[in-house]
Amino acid sequence: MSLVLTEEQELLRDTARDFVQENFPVKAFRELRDARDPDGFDRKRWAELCELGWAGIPFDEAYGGAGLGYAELGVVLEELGRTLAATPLLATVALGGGAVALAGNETQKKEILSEVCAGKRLLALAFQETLHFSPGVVETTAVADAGAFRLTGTKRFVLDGHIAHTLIVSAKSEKGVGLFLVDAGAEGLTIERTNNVDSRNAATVTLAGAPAQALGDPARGGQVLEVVLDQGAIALSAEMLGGIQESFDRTLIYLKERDQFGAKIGSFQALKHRAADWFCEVELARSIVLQALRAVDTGGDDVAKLASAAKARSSDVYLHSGEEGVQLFGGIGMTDEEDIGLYLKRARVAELTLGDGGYHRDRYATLEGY
Amino acid sequence: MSLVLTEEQELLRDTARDFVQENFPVKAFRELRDARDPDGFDRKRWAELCELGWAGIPFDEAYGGAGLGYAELGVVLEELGRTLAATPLLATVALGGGAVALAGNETQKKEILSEVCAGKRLLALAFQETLHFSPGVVETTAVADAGAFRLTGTKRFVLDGHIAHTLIVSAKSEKGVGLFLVDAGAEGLTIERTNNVDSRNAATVTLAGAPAQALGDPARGGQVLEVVLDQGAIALSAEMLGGIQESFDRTLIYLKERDQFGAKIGSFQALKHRAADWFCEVELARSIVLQALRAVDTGGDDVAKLASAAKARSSDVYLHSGEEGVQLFGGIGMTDEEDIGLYLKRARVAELTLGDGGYHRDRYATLEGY
Amino acid sequence: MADLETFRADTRAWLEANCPEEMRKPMKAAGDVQWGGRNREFSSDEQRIWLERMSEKGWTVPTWPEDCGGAALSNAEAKVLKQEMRALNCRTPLMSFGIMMLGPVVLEYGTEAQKREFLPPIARGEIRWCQGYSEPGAGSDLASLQCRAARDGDEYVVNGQKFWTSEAHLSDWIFCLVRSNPKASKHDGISFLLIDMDDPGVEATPIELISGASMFCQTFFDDVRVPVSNRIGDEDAGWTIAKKLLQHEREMLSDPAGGGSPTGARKRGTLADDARKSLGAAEGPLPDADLRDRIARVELDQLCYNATLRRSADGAKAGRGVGPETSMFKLYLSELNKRKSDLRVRVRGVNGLGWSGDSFARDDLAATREWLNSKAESIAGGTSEIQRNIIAKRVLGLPD
Amino acid sequence: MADLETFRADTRAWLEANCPEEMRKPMKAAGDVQWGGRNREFSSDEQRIWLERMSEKGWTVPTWPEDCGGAALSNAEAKVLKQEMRALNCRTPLMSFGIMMLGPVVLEYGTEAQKREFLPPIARGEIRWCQGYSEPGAGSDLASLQCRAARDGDEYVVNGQKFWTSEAHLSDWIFCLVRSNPKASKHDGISFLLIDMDDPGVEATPIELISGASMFCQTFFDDVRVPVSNRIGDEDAGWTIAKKLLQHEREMLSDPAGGGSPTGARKRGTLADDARKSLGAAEGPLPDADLRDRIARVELDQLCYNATLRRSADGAKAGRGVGPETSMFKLYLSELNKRKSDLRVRVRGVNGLGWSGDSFARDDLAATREWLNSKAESIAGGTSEIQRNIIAKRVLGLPD
Repeated sequence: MSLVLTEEQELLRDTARDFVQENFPVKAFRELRDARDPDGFDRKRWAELCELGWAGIPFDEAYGGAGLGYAELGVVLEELGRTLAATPLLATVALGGGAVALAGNETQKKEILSEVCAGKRLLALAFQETLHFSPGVVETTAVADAGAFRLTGTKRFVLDGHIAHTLIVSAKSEKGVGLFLVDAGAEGLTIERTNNVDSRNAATVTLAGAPAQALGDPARGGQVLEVVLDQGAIALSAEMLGGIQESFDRTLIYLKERDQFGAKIGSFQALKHRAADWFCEVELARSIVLQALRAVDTGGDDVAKLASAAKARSSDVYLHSGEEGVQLFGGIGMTDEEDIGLYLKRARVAELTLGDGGYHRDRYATLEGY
Repeated sequence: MSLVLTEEQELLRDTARDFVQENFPVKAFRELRDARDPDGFDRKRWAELCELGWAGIPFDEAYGGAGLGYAELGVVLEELGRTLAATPLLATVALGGGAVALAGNETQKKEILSEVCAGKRLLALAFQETLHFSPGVVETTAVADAGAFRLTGTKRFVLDGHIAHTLIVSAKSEKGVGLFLVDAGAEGLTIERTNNVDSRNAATVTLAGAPAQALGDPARGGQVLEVVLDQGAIALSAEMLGGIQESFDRTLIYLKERDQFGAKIGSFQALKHRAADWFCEVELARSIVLQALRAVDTGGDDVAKLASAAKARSSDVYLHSGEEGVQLFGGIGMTDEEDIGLYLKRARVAELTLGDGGYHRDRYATLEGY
Repeated sequence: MADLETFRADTRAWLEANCPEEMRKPMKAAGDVQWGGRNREFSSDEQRIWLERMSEKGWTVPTWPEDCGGAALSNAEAKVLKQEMRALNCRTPLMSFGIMMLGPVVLEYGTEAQKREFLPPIARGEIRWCQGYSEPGAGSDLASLQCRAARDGDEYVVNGQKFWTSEAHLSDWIFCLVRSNPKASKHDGISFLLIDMDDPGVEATPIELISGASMFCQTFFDDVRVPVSNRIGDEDAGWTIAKKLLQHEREMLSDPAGGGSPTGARKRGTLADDARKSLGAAEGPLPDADLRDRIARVELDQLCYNATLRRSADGAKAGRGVGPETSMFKLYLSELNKRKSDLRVRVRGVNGLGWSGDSFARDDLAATREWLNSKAESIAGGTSEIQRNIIAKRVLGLPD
Repeated sequence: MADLETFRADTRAWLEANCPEEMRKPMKAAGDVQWGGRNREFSSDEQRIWLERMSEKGWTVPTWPEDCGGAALSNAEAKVLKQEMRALNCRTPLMSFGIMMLGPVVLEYGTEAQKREFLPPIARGEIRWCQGYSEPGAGSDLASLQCRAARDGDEYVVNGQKFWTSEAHLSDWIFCLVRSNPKASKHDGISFLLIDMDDPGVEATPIELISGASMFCQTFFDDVRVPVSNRIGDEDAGWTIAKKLLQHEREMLSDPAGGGSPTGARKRGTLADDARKSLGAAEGPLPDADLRDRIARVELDQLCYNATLRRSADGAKAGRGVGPETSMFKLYLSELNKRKSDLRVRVRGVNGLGWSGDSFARDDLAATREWLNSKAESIAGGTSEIQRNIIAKRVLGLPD
């Protein structure tokens, strides 16, 4: 698969860019934030986004999806990342939808994915229990109860947890680690939204004997989870790539506009060299993210390694981009009024979401056997 | 203890600088190297150095020493480091002499240290068995034999091993890890000099039942060794500081002299900023080395931490200095004729000697309990 | 020396007798720091009494002359006072830009009349000052400032705006760099003016920072009339004063014990403790090797930095100047503090991502905000880039 | 396409029939690479035969015109030839600066007479060329070169010296940038001359490098007389050619499959394997966390770099140019290769510190030497600093 966009993908990118710039500009994100919107996203605009079919990009046409792949999902996520758009796309499509597509039985897929594609159902993947990303730790229990299960435990940092209609929860039953469907209104379920520094949605989810259905085979959840988290990390990296590119582009413009000492600050060689090194990092991040997205679609056995490579890279480069951006904007960059700081905040949260650079370098080494 | 030199120490530094520049210029080091000198150091000049009393700086006046401390030894080592002087000072005084002073009984101290101070005996500490610095590993055995011991095992990277009159060897006896004196001419002892990239002296030492005397209490060698290696690391850091300062100073001069594009290359802002950051690193290295040297003299309980701090710093900064130096000298820096490359080579070997940055950061964390 | 020991004993006795018990306990809230000013409020009676007693004694500004509100102490005596206050854990009775920044300038460049007019109210905490240097278009290149002071008889008419005027909305007066001569070269047309913020035409609007804090303002001047007698130093000679102030500010910012670095000053659990807690790890090496190495690096850097500070202090004692190496301290410390603040967030895992709300502990939220605030360290008081320029030129002597 | 498949079949048949068995085995020693030249030696009969057969066929320079020693293959055909040679593991019969660097220049800028004079001997490996660009005073600022070519009728009289003339002591001819007009501005007075190194007044002295190798020379010219007919391109118009050559060199150096990067090309045990061996570690995570992280970083960087190369190639296929991004590849790869070479030493522990002698394994010694050689990667072919300048200006459009 080529690492440049096909004509169809370019068309999708152009459409996406227009739509996102129009409907999800940074200004819209600021409005949501400043209004302390209880949803944390814009339902009307999300509906419009779903009308474009984006929520169904990677899903089978049988479920109302577009039958496309991560290459296309990545195109859209990158554009959304450019404007810091707060949408449930990552949580509902890549994480939740991904889990259903991989683990669900036919009935579950039909029911849930159709509603996801139609923009009628939001999902959240509740898997993390520790403060540091460590997906192997599953203490939440699932006890069989009359053909169904009851779940008890606490999940942290559940992306879009408080707006999801359905939670997909990892838990340990007698058969091992499984994934379970929990209805947002279920008894014994408490969902507390957390206000994070990037003003996106996450929640702490507490389950006290909450009723649940197994998603597919309750013995296969551990394996599925690993694949879903890899795909999720790749999708998130695509979104981060948008933020990386945008913060770089904006800083570059500023370097060309800002006068100090009678010259554009972009004419100072020390800043030029930093910009040149930064440019290399942006380009390398783009390459590995594109390769990882395509690997999901071709289903090669290198997806795990590429997921770690892409997430490690985008984590480090995004944080660097936020930091360099604020520093080079100088005092202006420290003000809330200037957008560049928003990218720094998003970079921080995105870095820790689904594993930071340190985690993924460690994992890469493990996958490589050293 | 003040972190600046006292008047006496300044006087010592001035004397040392004059003596070293006169007797151990880089040119002299090159001559030794190019002549493939079998000793690897200049016996005549070493004798002159000993006449100045340098080999006895940290030892008690009772043994003919100067009764000074590591602060003074550091002053001298820094000057020697500036010109890459190849002398047995580190191996004989800091490592070997340090071990004797700490572990030896009165008779041993009197006999050995008097000869060290007089420049009549060279020592080497043979402790390392692994390729990576890991002083806890001692597989060499010491078997009691008629009031003495017989040693069997292999020691690597023994500094000045092939010129030492007496080897101080770590080995495991029934009583634990001890230090043992082995005569250079002992039966069962093979010493093979290795030609290292910095053209200094090191050797592989093989012991096949070589006769040995215990240095002090054969049960306390492990503890003594740790202290000696810390003192050695601090002394080596002082020598490295000289190399760091010299490579920085030489590069700074070059930046002010070299014309390209109609200007001194030192006027290019990107290089200025790198020089400024490098300067900070040099200053920080100097501070921690001075503090560590003084800590040995005051005998505080922070010597181990400061040893790791100083060695980690000087390892990283020296390598950086060699690399920046070669890069900023450009093509000229790649030629053997230009001295700057010699500092890069010494930086590499000094880095791995007695533990590199990674080792000492790990150890510092361990000492701090995390 | 005997005199100094007498002074020490007297000082201790006075402090023991006069410093209220309450004022010897660690501060608990931001309001426990007294900044003075027309609208000053005291968090307690003890705080008020303590300030009154200290200022009456001239010890809020101990080295200033007596007719300026000080006690005319020698530097040695002032040091003893500081030591004794520390020994008894006495709180600083008054903090202010007036004491730290403006006072030294007025003492050096002001007329006798100016000293007697402006300094005593500072010493008594009656007037709170803020600084007006930067402008939106004049950051690193401060000398390009445009805020205009046109001479009109015995007055200047000031028009323009200042950026980063710290706590301007809480201050009474502002000391400003203004352009008094637009025709002169950029360094030669600047004057140093003192302006009452109650004057018509002055308006301060807080700036919201990325951390959510708003301790800085944008301050606007619209035909503000300022008497010529409020100018410190000669007309058009303000740049000399500005340079002095900047150097002074750099020194403050590079001293972790000073007010400049909240990151360095605040005491909390160590990074390793926080990491161990959030990792749920038992004793022994932290299980996250990356985090462990980051902590060790930052701690070793801090150790080396502290050693360098100590070496510099020892050097000063031994009679060797400090000079432009200050830029080195400012540069290194601000970059180090940024890394430390980053790490303070990182060791908390997702608990370090909070912005507000009860789901996060206060410490966690403070760490996040502080991380964002720390980004200003390498910008305010001369960016790291400016410090590198200064080091290259003034310390290393590299050519232009 | 059908034609191309016929060509492929024919090519394979010819290669199978004509490439000696010995020439299909991996090279063992440096001498197995044939560089040609008047004094060329063959390490085996097979090597000689293979070169003769290939050059007779025009396949040492397959795309060159037939009267220049080539086979006038299309690019598509040349690619097929390459693929088929690789499929059969055929060795490259001839490597040379004549083929890689000079040939393209003569083909683009040379006269018909020059092409027929200089190119066929290159194609047959009879003349070995070296390059003469840099001078001791002209490194990064190549255009400041001083080597003088004074016109004297139909000849130039050349005086001066060149630095970094690769393998000049083994070469027959040198292609040089010389200053033909000292009065013109620095870029406008340079010409491109071909000089026979057997001419009186030419002397090449090997330069010893920090790695101990001496593949470069300092070459001196003392009143060397060069016919004007040996000038490629117009008088004083040599800088155009130089820029082309430099761009070409950067591309070569940024392609890990090319001849530019021995570090990237040579195949050995992986870093992790070497580390495991030298640490004496069993399976599982390497016990040295620092080393393990360094290896992962370098491997991930390489992965990302390779992806970028692939993306660029895919972009070229899709009809998007490469352009000055070449500087990005050159910059990133040389810095990466330096780190990789450093690590290759580091994983060996003290075995990585050897310079010579039997106490070290050959691989260990090679790693040390290569580490030192790798320092040239960010200097030769335009330093990393120059590449950053180019990226800032040409790619990012930052102002002067």
